Amino acid sequence: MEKYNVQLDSFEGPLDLLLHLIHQAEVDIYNIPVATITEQYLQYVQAMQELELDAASEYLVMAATLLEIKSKMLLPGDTNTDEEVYIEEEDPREELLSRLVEYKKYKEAAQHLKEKEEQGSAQFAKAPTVPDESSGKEKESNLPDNISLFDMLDAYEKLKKRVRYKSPKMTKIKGDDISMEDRMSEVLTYLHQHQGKSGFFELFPLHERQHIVVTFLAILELMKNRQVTCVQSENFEEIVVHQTEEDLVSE
Amino acid sequence: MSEEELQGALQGLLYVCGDEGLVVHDAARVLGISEEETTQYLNQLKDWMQLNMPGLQLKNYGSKFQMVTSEEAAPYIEKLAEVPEKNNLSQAALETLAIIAYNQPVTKAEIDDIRGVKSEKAVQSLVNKALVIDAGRAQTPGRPIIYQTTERFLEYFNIPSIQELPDLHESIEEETEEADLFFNQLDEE
Amino acid sequence: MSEEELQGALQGLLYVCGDEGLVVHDAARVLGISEEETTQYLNQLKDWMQLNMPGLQLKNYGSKFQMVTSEEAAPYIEKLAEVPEKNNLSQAALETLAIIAYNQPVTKAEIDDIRGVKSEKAVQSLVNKALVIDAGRAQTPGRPIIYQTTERFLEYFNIPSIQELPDLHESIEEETEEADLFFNQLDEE
Repeated sequence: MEKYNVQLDSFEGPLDLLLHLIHQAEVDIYNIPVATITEQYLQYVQAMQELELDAASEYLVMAATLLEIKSKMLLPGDTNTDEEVYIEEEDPREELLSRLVEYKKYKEAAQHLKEKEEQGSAQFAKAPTVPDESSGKEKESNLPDNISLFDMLDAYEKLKKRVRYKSPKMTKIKGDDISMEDRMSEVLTYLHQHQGKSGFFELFPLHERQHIVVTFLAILELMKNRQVTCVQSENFEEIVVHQTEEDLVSE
Repeated sequence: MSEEELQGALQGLLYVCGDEGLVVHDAARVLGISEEETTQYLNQLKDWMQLNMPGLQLKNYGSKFQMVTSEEAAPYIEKLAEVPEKNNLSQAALETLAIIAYNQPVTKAEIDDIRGVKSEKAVQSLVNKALVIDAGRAQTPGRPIIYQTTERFLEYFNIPSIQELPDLHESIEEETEEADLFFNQLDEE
Repeated sequence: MSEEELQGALQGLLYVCGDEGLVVHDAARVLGISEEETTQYLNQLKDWMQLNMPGLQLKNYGSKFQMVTSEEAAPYIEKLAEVPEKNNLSQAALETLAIIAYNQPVTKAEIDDIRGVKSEKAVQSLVNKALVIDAGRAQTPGRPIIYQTTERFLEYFNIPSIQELPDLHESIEEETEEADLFFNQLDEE
């Protein structure tokens, strides 16, 4: 459930979802197995609905397009007995293909811009020095005629990017981000080192909020994957986490 | 940290602090060295700039170091500021104006706080241009003056009303439409 | 004016302009030399700073030069000052921006068409961030608004000019060959 949610949210539209499915199926974009991809596509859209993600109409239009292509491809090529004419006929996938290729170009360009953005976020500049406006009060009430709202927004955006030096400032010490995957394997390693079981609380060595939350999620995920089981002998008793045999086998 | 890294860090710090100046104590904390050492490095940088950067210099006021333009560059800076279109609404004035427009009524202290630098001059120039007006005093301690934009501001930027300023808050969610019926039909195939 | 004086003047001007950036045209006027010469001196200064000032660098985009801190100084600056939250652009905004950058001027309908989704909000947020500007109306039926990128776009992504965006078509051409191959052995499913 969680997994779906994250993934569905990250698509930028039907073309993006299709590219993802094609990539995942490891098939050539120029030779899309329409039946398979359509089926997967519909599953995703259905999942969106179930998760009440409000599948946008664009996704549904694409679903219709896919179904149409699929049915065209199923039609035997016997409407024209003449071989020559048959070859002249368009591949029903062609239009979709060109849209996908076109979209993919810009998706890649967007990725390139993202890298540039990352670089730029480590560069800072000072505020412009305001000149002394001592003379020419009369002139001042005249406004230049080449300044637009856009210039004001531009100035405001620059301001937002600027660092603010207010001394003295307390530095916040931020812990490193811990990923759930790392924490999952750490938990498994710990269990492995302790004859495959551990008290629940032992798995929370650091009393730091983020660490606790991530560890908790990691344990839930391990339970879901059937890599660990949790046993509580009676109410309020400490939970004991066991490494499952399946997991030991798969190691 | 190598000496070059230290000097680089100090150059960067001095530059972003700009007209506010860099307090030695803060620099020392950031670099993880003593205040004496920091002062020593800053003085080294000062000497180096004197020899190698004819347009900029370091000034030392008590516990602060500030990067400033040198006297030789002053005539050119004045000339740059003289350009009418340029001077009339500087970036400083424009960003101050944006802050007032989106937060009005607002005090000078609040503007300074958002900009991170003193905005006295920028506010004054906006008042002189009648884009912004002194709208009385806040009911907070010290009763500071509060500012708001004028009719002329709306006219100048061709905005029907303050409510129609573009939204600064981000939300880039795709527009979604209800289409459950449509989907249910697809499902049958 | 000696070369040293010129460099000094430029250093001073760049410092004063800060994140507003120094427009080559303005610098040329102030110095009383041609824009070509000014650009040349600025590029010289850029190279010199790269070699001699580990903490600062010159950035060149569009018609402007801007003095910024170098990446090496960033960790110290982040420790010293309140660094603005990284408000990175969303994927939708980046894709929309890429489409505008490579096809400008372009209408919203054309953007929607390439992305396969409505891009209304993404376009609006780019306009609010001053990365894209409404550049009038197309001469086509309905006279839709056309959009183009701004100088701030170049600055934000550190691109000297639109011409220097990486070529979009390169990777595609190879793929087209594959496509031709494929179309020759068409009916497979």
